[in-house]
Amino acid sequence: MKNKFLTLLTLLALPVLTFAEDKLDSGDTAWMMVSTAFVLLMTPAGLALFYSGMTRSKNALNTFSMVMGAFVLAFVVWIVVGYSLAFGTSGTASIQNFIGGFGNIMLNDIKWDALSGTYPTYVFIAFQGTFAAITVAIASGSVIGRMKFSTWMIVVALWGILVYAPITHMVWGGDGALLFDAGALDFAGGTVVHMNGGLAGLVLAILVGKRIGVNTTAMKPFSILLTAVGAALLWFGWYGFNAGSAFGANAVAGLALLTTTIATAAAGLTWMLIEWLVYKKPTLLGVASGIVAGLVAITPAAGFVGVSGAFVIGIVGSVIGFFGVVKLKAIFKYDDSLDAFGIHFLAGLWGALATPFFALQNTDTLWDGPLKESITNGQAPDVMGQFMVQLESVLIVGAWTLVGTVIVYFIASALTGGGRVDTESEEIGLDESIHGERGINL
Amino acid sequence: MKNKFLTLLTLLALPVLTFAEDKLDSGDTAWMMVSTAFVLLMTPAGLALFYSGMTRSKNALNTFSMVMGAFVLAFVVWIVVGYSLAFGTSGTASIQNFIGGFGNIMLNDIKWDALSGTYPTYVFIAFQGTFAAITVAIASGSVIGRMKFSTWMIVVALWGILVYAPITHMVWGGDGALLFDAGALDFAGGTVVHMNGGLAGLVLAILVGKRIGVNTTAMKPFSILLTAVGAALLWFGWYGFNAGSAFGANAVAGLALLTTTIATAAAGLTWMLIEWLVYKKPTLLGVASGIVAGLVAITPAAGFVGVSGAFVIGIVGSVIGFFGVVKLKAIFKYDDSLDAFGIHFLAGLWGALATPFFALQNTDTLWDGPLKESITNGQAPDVMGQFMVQLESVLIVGAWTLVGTVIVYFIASALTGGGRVDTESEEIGLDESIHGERGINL
Amino acid sequence: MKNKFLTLLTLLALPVLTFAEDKLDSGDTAWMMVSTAFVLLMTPAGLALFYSGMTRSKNALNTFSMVMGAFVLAFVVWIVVGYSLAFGTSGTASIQNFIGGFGNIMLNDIKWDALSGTYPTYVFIAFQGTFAAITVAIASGSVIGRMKFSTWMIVVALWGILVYAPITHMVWGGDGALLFDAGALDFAGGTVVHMNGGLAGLVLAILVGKRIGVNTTAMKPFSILLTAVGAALLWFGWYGFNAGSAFGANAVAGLALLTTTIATAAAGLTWMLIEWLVYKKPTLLGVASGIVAGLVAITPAAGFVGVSGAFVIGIVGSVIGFFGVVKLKAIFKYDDSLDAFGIHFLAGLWGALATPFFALQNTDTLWDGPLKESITNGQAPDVMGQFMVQLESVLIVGAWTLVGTVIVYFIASALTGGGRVDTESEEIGLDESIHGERGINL
Amino acid sequence: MRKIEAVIKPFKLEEVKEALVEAGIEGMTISEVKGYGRQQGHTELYRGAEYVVEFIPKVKIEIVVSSEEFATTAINIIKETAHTGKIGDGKIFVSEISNVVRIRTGEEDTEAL
Amino acid sequence: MRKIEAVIKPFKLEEVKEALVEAGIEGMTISEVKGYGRQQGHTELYRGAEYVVEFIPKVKIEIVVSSEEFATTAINIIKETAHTGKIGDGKIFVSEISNVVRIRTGEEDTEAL
Amino acid sequence: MRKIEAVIKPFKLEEVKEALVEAGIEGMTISEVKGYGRQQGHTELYRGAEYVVEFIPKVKIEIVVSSEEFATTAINIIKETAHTGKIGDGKIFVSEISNVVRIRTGEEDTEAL
Ligand SMILES: Nc1ncnc2c1ncn2[C@@H]1O[C@H](COP(=O)(O)OP(=O)(O)O)[C@@H](O)[C@H]1O
Ligand SMILES: Nc1ncnc2c1ncn2[C@@H]1O[C@H](COP(=O)(O)OP(=O)(O)O)[C@@H](O)[C@H]1O
Ligand SMILES: Nc1ncnc2c1ncn2[C@@H]1O[C@H](COP(=O)(O)OP(=O)(O)O)[C@@H](O)[C@H]1O
Repeated sequence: MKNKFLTLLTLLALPVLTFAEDKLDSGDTAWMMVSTAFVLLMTPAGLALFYSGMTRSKNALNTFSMVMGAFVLAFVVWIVVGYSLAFGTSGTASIQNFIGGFGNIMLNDIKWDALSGTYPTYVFIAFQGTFAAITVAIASGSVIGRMKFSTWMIVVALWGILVYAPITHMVWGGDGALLFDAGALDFAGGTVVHMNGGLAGLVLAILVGKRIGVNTTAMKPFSILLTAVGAALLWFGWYGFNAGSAFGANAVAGLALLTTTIATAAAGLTWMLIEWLVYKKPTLLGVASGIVAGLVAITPAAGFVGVSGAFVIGIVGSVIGFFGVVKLKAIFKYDDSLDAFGIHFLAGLWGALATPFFALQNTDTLWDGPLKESITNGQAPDVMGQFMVQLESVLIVGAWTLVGTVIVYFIASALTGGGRVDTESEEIGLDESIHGERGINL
Repeated sequence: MKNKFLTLLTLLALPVLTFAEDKLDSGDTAWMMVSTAFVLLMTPAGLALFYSGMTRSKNALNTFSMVMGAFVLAFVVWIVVGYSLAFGTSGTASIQNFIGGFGNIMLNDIKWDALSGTYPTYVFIAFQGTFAAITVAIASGSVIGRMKFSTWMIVVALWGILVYAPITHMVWGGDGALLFDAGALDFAGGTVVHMNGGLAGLVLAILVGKRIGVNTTAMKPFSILLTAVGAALLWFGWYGFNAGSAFGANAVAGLALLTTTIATAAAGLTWMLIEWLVYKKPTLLGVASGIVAGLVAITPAAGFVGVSGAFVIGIVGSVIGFFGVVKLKAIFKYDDSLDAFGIHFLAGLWGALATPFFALQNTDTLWDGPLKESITNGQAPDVMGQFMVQLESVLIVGAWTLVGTVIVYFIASALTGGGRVDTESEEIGLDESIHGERGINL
Repeated sequence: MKNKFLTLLTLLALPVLTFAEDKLDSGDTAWMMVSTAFVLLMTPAGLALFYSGMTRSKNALNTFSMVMGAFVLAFVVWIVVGYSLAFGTSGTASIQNFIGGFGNIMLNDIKWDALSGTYPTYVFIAFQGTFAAITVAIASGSVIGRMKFSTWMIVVALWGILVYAPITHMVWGGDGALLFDAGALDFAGGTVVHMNGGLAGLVLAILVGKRIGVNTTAMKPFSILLTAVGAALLWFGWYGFNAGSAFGANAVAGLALLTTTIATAAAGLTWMLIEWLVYKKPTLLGVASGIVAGLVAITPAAGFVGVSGAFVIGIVGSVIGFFGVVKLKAIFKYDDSLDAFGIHFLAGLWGALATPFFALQNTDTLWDGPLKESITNGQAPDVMGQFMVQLESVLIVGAWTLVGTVIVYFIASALTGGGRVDTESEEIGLDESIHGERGINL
Repeated sequence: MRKIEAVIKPFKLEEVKEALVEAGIEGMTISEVKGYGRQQGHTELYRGAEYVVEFIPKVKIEIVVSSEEFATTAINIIKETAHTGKIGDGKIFVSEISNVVRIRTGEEDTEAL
Repeated sequence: MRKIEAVIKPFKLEEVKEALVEAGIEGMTISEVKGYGRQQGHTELYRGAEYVVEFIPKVKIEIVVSSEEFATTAINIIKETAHTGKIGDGKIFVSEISNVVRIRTGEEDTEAL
Repeated sequence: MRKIEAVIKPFKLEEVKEALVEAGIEGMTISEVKGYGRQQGHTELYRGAEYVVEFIPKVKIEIVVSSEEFATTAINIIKETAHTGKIGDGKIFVSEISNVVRIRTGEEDTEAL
């Protein structure tokens, strides 16, 4: 992503301030620092509220802790080893296909004033670390209310190493990385973050089993108001996520900012209207869910597509998310408790596959790949070729996540004597049984 | 606003990086993207919390939904047609007076890498879209607890087209636009946003009628803590609103940032002191209300006035807001439920009229108009002339809002079989009757 | 700090855009405006939630009001006189040692387009004002639940003048200022803000006395979920605090951004693990507390230390905070209710003293002082010399805070007929007795 | 002495209380309860799942009175003021109380009321 | 008429209610209470201070029935469905009610149930 | 068997509970209620509108005991420990209970206590 974007920048005739490489630009630096802070906010505030508001009151703090705990641990793991695996460079080509090696463990060899293009590498590292942390935090939504906190923390640590880092490397790791070389388009993490986190959630949910009483008793959400605030904070932070993935304060960032807003607004509206039609009641949870589905769907496409593409991706993303949450879950009867899979995986998948069809056909915004190549060569735009690359990327990421998450869970579960709390703890609620705390004391 | 500012930029000897027009500046772009995200946050998080905290618990989610729903719908309307009406250019002069025409429907004709001065036009569009959305969302505060959600959503859509877009065009639409040509000073939306939204609220409140039991029963706020958090988020986002309206990271933005903070802090303090004097009890709601009143009052003046002007505008704005909320409402007995009129209209009006009296008298910060002209020509500053223009602008905006909102309401009400929920739904609470949800489940 | 940083900038061969002094850089300006907004958010949203969530429900709004009220008043005081005392320049050397004089009262003599290096002075003033406001707000955490609101407000006003402004001047006030001349390293306010605010809290807590029933009855927190959200917002805002203290979007800011994230994540994790070991229950409050302890500890060191330094400072800061909160308080039996002293003072102290040991030994990041001097002169790095300066600075700040806070409290207490509410008000709860409000109405 | 327990609709509480006070009844204790009865509950939605909330919020008023007379007054007042005529208006239950103590003074029986 | 007050574990409420309704008991009033008894409370943590929360959340069901027979039915049903066999299952208290009024219609006594 | 219902000031709950437990009373059920009586309520403010909150938070303790003796003990303890001497200390109501069942074991009457 980084490297790709740099190539891009030098190639294109963007109306940006041109600069010699390796010169810090204060505007780009400002934007990337802001973006890092924005993405940080998404996890311990945005996602934590979004999720805790939806769980039963007896599990609200546990849900919050899973998200916040995931963030602090995953970020530490990222600095210690994840960054090196994901964005380091491995000498051996076969290894470089999958991971970046161990040369930058503990950020070894990276000076404080090193630059990534026009801004400090340290900012790039922190920015990417917030992505690593939110990805695993997303998965927690599928398993709240019954997983041991100790198991979860071990999952977080291992998953960051075995699943997140390699996938990130494959997609964004620069020359020699598997899907990067194949020319996959994933602007800000549709595959890397959302499919990945969402699928991991589903796998964990199946492995840890359903909550007691999941289809027979009413599991009332603690407070949808908190969920809605969480969605609003996610939306806000997502500007760092998507427009920050332009790696500078430039026209591509501006494009991503606009498409993100359009897709999200349209998706929020869509979910509301579907509910109105189907259930006669538009819920606040519905609007909030639509907003998140739209944000997810536009993520892989944000810097590639135009206005109408953003509308379509947002609207369809919302329809698909609704389908995932309401129908798919009912059909297959897994307990994807807060719908990490239903929303993040499905909408992320949709966005990834839809990108080639709506991408602006110009060489300024496109990354290397079949589509750009065909256009550069003056041929008919090779949309289907690009679609096949997207499909490949989706399948490889999906397979890796699936296998990796299973392995991670079994290790974590073995280390903690089973991944699930006992029945009594579950019935009392995890806030009390695990943390000895209560969500609210009136 | 945009155009005006560009003229300004080229004219003045600001200590900014000078640039040839139509060259992207990464610092300005970073700041405008940040500002867009900040203003976005104001609606589905800031205003939504500010309002929901003040409603009764049985209507808290409905209030939140009105704000969040308004945002997503109004933004979609903005992209589809609003932007074109507001900032497009109409060939016919008589039309250009009021609207910008239909040339940019669905952002037709605007390329992804087009620039507005030193930053992408797409960012300008998104930035302005967040203004359009918050304006109508403000109005919701007057009518919570009894309006049909369907009526409200139709109001939102129509109002964005018939009221918001034309008013924005008249004030900020560039050469040929009515009040722009007249030389009105409205830095960030005292007339366009706050008077407009606040008056629309009052009109709707009168048309839809009072809540049952409004002066006889205690209507306890759900949680003032949420309201205070909302006020804090509004304050934060308002830096994008006001300092972002300098359209770049420059000295005018810095001025607006400082005056905004001063006026707001002074206003928060003022409201607290008034309550202490009058009721012997300074409330948290009072501080929060003062903060919002101060933010509103300084909005039209932020980039024009100096330190002492900011103090006066904030303090008096708070006094006026207090008067509007506590006295005026009691006298005229309308049910402006959460005081959109009492705070936004009155404080916005005050700020708009006060601006000429406190404006820094230099040609660098002033926009074209009687005041600037007189100074440029070396005459005595024509403060009264400028005041008359402000008055004209206030009256025209007020009249347009009044008439437009009445029309919009009657259409919306007709389409939804009356704009008000039935008595039982109102008594049960709209969370349950409209959305089938509850604010909190302990 | 400002001045120091400018010297630094001109001296070093940073890969930043070099600029002639007194030329506005849009990227730096953007970053400093963002940082101001971020730090603002920390007080009326971040700290207010962090604190209110931890108090008993009957005092939640009072706690919020103390923080929000402190912000608005302290900021007004800052503009009126604080800034002048802290960052003005006094002609007399003996005075310049301690305060900056009265030349800039009400920002007198500072033009709207004046620059502080590469960005507007007005932005610098607002940025520093948010520091002044949060410092006194931190102290409120020690005295919630029993102090009169009137006493508190007077404390806020006087303290900003007698304690905060002089200390800030001594440390960051430029040539001639006591500790600045001595060469103290305090990147973003370990001494100025955290030790200062934390110690003031303890002093006030001792003077106002313990809450009734403090060690005999269970004082259940209103909602740890709110506290956790507050911690997340603090973390977010802290990027403005720490990376903003680089006074530009440059490599030092990038360094501060990364070290801040590392120390905080590591500290959050550490506290969680300690609790797990000691109590078998990792609490959400623990993670949140660790996060804040880490943020505090890294504050004085953020732009000086490297990756491993950040880890150590964060981890040890968390251990020390835990010790302060759980052990020290139990031993000395003061009622530092929300642990302003236990966390802010102790972790700030640790960070300040640890800085020389972990500082990157290069002249680009270091400020003038024994350490930099020794390196510049090619000698062995004078870590111990620097440590002695840090110690001196800690002692002087501590002594000034101690004496100043006692004086301030006695004046405030005398003016309000005693600083403590009566027993009945305390038992009913301050929300009701002081503000006539309730935290939540279901 | 008699204890009167009335389960009523929450929005009627204010009115009932005022009528009782006017009639000279000076003390009562209220609590929030949930009722199940003929009145239909409503449905709540959660991500497409509709669940019926059969328990409806009610308020319970408890009044202890010294005489049959007062009991009748109280019952009549509640019957009138809490009445809307729609299902779910609630019920009044009457039972015996054998002793009352006022904690502040130690007074007993009817003295304590 | 009899009043049956049962203090049970909250997660049993749904089951108990359904069994009662099935047996023809059409009305009840429930409230959230906290119980103290043999069942040990749990400890909560606050910054290292551990405090024991001895009061455990329970639900109280109040049912007024017209006859001894109905009372026995109700008691038996509650005894069975609320039973887990673990400490803290709760208790049932039975007392006399001398009169009942339905507010909506003014009906009295067993008519009102 | 006797039921003792005491309405007391919330901050006295802990003390009362401990005294009762010490005296051998092993079970009780408490609930949050609001009281109306001689004790004046307070006023709340909402944007300048002042409204009187006449209902004051209280805690209700319910204890069922097997004997007259125990009842007297309990009443005396509550009278003493809940006492502040200020208006609003609350009241104790005593009534008859005809049967008790322990759900866990099925034991009845005094056995069940
Ligand atoms: N047998 C009963 N025992 C206890 N409470 C009852 C009983 N029957 C009804 N109630 C209470 O009275 C309320 C109203 O009863 P319901 O049957 O809905 O309507 P109505 O009062 O019009 O007969 C219920 O919600 C419940 O709280
Ligand atoms: N004497 C009593 N008076 C009132 N309520 C009681 C009494 N004893 C027990 N309870 C209630 O019954 C509940 C269960 O009692 P407990 O002793 O914990 O277990 P068990 O029901 O198995 O005997 C308590 O939590 C309390 O609410
Ligand atoms: N007649 C009554 N019936 C039921 N509850 C009562 C009655 N009188 C008082 N109470 C309860 O007792 C509480 C205390 O009564 P109050 O008159 O305020 O003071 P005191 O206990 O000193 O007489 C009230 O808040 C109310 O909950």
